[in-house]
Amino acid sequence: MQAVATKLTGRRGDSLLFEDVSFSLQRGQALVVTGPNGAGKSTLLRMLAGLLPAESGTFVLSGDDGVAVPVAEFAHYLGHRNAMKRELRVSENLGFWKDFQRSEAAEGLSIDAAIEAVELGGVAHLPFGYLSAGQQRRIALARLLVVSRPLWLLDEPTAALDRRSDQLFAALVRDHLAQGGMAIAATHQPLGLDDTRSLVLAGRHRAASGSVESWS
Amino acid sequence: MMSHEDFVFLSYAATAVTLLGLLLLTVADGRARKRELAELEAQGVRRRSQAPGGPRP
Amino acid sequence: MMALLKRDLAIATRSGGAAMLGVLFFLAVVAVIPFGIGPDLNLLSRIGPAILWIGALLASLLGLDRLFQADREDGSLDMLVMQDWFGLVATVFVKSLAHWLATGLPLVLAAPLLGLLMNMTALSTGAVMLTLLAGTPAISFIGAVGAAIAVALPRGGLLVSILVLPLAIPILIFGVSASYAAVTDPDPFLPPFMILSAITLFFAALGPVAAAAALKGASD
Amino acid sequence: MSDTTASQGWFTSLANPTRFLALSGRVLPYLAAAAVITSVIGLYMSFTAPEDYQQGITVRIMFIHVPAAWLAMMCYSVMAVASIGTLVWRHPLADVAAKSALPIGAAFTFLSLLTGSLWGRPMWGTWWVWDARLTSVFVLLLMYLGLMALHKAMDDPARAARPAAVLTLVGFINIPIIKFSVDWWNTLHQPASVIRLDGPTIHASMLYPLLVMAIAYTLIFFTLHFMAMRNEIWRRRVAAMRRQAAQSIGGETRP
Repeated sequence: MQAVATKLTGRRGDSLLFEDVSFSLQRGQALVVTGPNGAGKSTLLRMLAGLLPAESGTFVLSGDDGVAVPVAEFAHYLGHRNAMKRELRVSENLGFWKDFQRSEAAEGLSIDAAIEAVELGGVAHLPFGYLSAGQQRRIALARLLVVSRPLWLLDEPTAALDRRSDQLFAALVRDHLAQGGMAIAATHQPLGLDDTRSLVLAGRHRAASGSVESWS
Repeated sequence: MMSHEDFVFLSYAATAVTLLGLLLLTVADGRARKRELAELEAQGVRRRSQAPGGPRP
Repeated sequence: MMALLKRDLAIATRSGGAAMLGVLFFLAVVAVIPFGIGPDLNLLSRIGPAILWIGALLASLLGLDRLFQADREDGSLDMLVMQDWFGLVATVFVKSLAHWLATGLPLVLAAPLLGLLMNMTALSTGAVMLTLLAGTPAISFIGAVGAAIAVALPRGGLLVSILVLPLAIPILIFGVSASYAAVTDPDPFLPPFMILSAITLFFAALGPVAAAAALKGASD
Repeated sequence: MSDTTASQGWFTSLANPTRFLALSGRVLPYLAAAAVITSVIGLYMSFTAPEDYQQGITVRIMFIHVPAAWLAMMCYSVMAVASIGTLVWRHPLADVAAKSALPIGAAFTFLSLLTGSLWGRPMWGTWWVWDARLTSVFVLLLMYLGLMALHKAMDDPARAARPAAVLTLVGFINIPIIKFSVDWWNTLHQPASVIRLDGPTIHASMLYPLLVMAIAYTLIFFTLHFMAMRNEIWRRRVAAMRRQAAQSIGGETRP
């Protein structure tokens, strides 16, 4: 399985946020997108997830046999918000997403196992709204575990997390990569992942052309 | 056509049903709350006022 | 998709839910009519079906703006939109259905009580209930389009009503005319009722598709 | 109504919920027993009372209709007093009392409307008229339901307490309107016959069963109200414990 982006261009209003962004990821690889505020990190990730149309360029996810597969069914997107309902219990929230995003390809973790994996054992019966911001973010990460999808698209995944939870998150991503997954994360903070590729969005807004330093 | 007795009977029956229904709902609600309390206590959660040495750091 | 229906119904009935609000609004709207036009029971029973229908229409519109907005605010909407086309249309259909079950169906069940207050005959009340049962789903389905268009707007609530009311007029026309046809003798009940049912089926097909298209376009 | 001043007494003396739980737990069995006994006596008396020469047997509906209407108003008065407690002394138990009285008040209001309707049909020939008394009681029902919706709309009960208290007090103007509607406006509903300045105009053979039923209803109200208050206290306790449980899980404070 690999993910290939070719000459992606992102635009907000009249200004081009980035131009000619190209990269390719293989199984077990992660890409960290960095850059100043407003450089278009979120735009890029939403574009990859298919939530925004690309101005130009393509992003193709293809299976091991080389046939393209729909990103919507093979990628998890974690945005700024947690996609959980305050009034429902944690177990109900995760159970809903497990049912809703279920795929025939691979089973994810059970709800309890996912909650354990983010080290919040015991919160399953609590309404989501009772949790602190950091706990809520960790449950949002647990959503990625209850349904198994190869590509993770993470927008500021560690927002609201303390240092210890940062490490927890890095371990989760490492496990995911070790199992042959891929991850693309936009973040200001170092993720503590070794051997990652990085993509720097310079954040020079220009009407005519943008500048992108490619990943090393 | 309903006789006057029917109206009287209906009034009393409706009153009985409503009040008994309210009573049953209240009792059921109380049982459910007590069960939740017992569950939480079984998990070792205590009220702040019961916690030894006040709130934990 | 059953999971989505279950979730939306659970949210509607839990604390903070909107399930009871629609019925209360219906009750309040219909109850103020006699204050406005006076307590003439003959007049009330004559205009009763129309009042009930207008009240039900307004109550159905209530809460429609939250249909997608709540999901947008907590980020769930991204995951709902991140599906293939069929999945998204089915999602909108299920969400509209859940909205109807939580707000539309209680209106149908509350109608007899209001029929009594309006001094309507049993036959007339029954006809209104039947037409509401057949017609109110159409409001939820077509309302989903307005809700999808207004999802990102700050004052979406009023806008949804403005967008949806004109589209809901045919529902009102045939709903009310079928209700009256049931009690006034020469008019047949079935033709307007069949048209009403046809409108519901048509909107059940059109609404989710149009709303899905609007949601795809609105995700920014 | 004397009960409302008495209720103010509990709120100050039973300052903390735990003490209220203990005390109400002891009182409840007696209260429930008294309610059952008075209800039985009241029911017996209302069925042995003579029939009215005008209204025939339907006058028996009065014995459950009138007390329901009284209780609907008294319950709202209890809530109004509790609301003052919430706003002035910020007493947590006052909010519990106001909130848990809501469904009971709504039930009594509903019953007074329903039995009135069942009485009106044979007497007036219609289930419902939009006269001042009936309409104002209907408005009372809407206010009960609206307040219930307000409480339901907030997931944190502490945040609903003050707005609900303000709304309850504003809505209290409806209570005198209900009481005097039959005197101020010319209505189909008969004027007051028991609580009047110049004494009751109703015959003793009907007055006594009515009063006994009123006492029975009052006892039923307080029994249900105490039970509902205990439930509400437990509900809030569960919520508090859950919040606390959420805090202690996940080791955010651990190194």
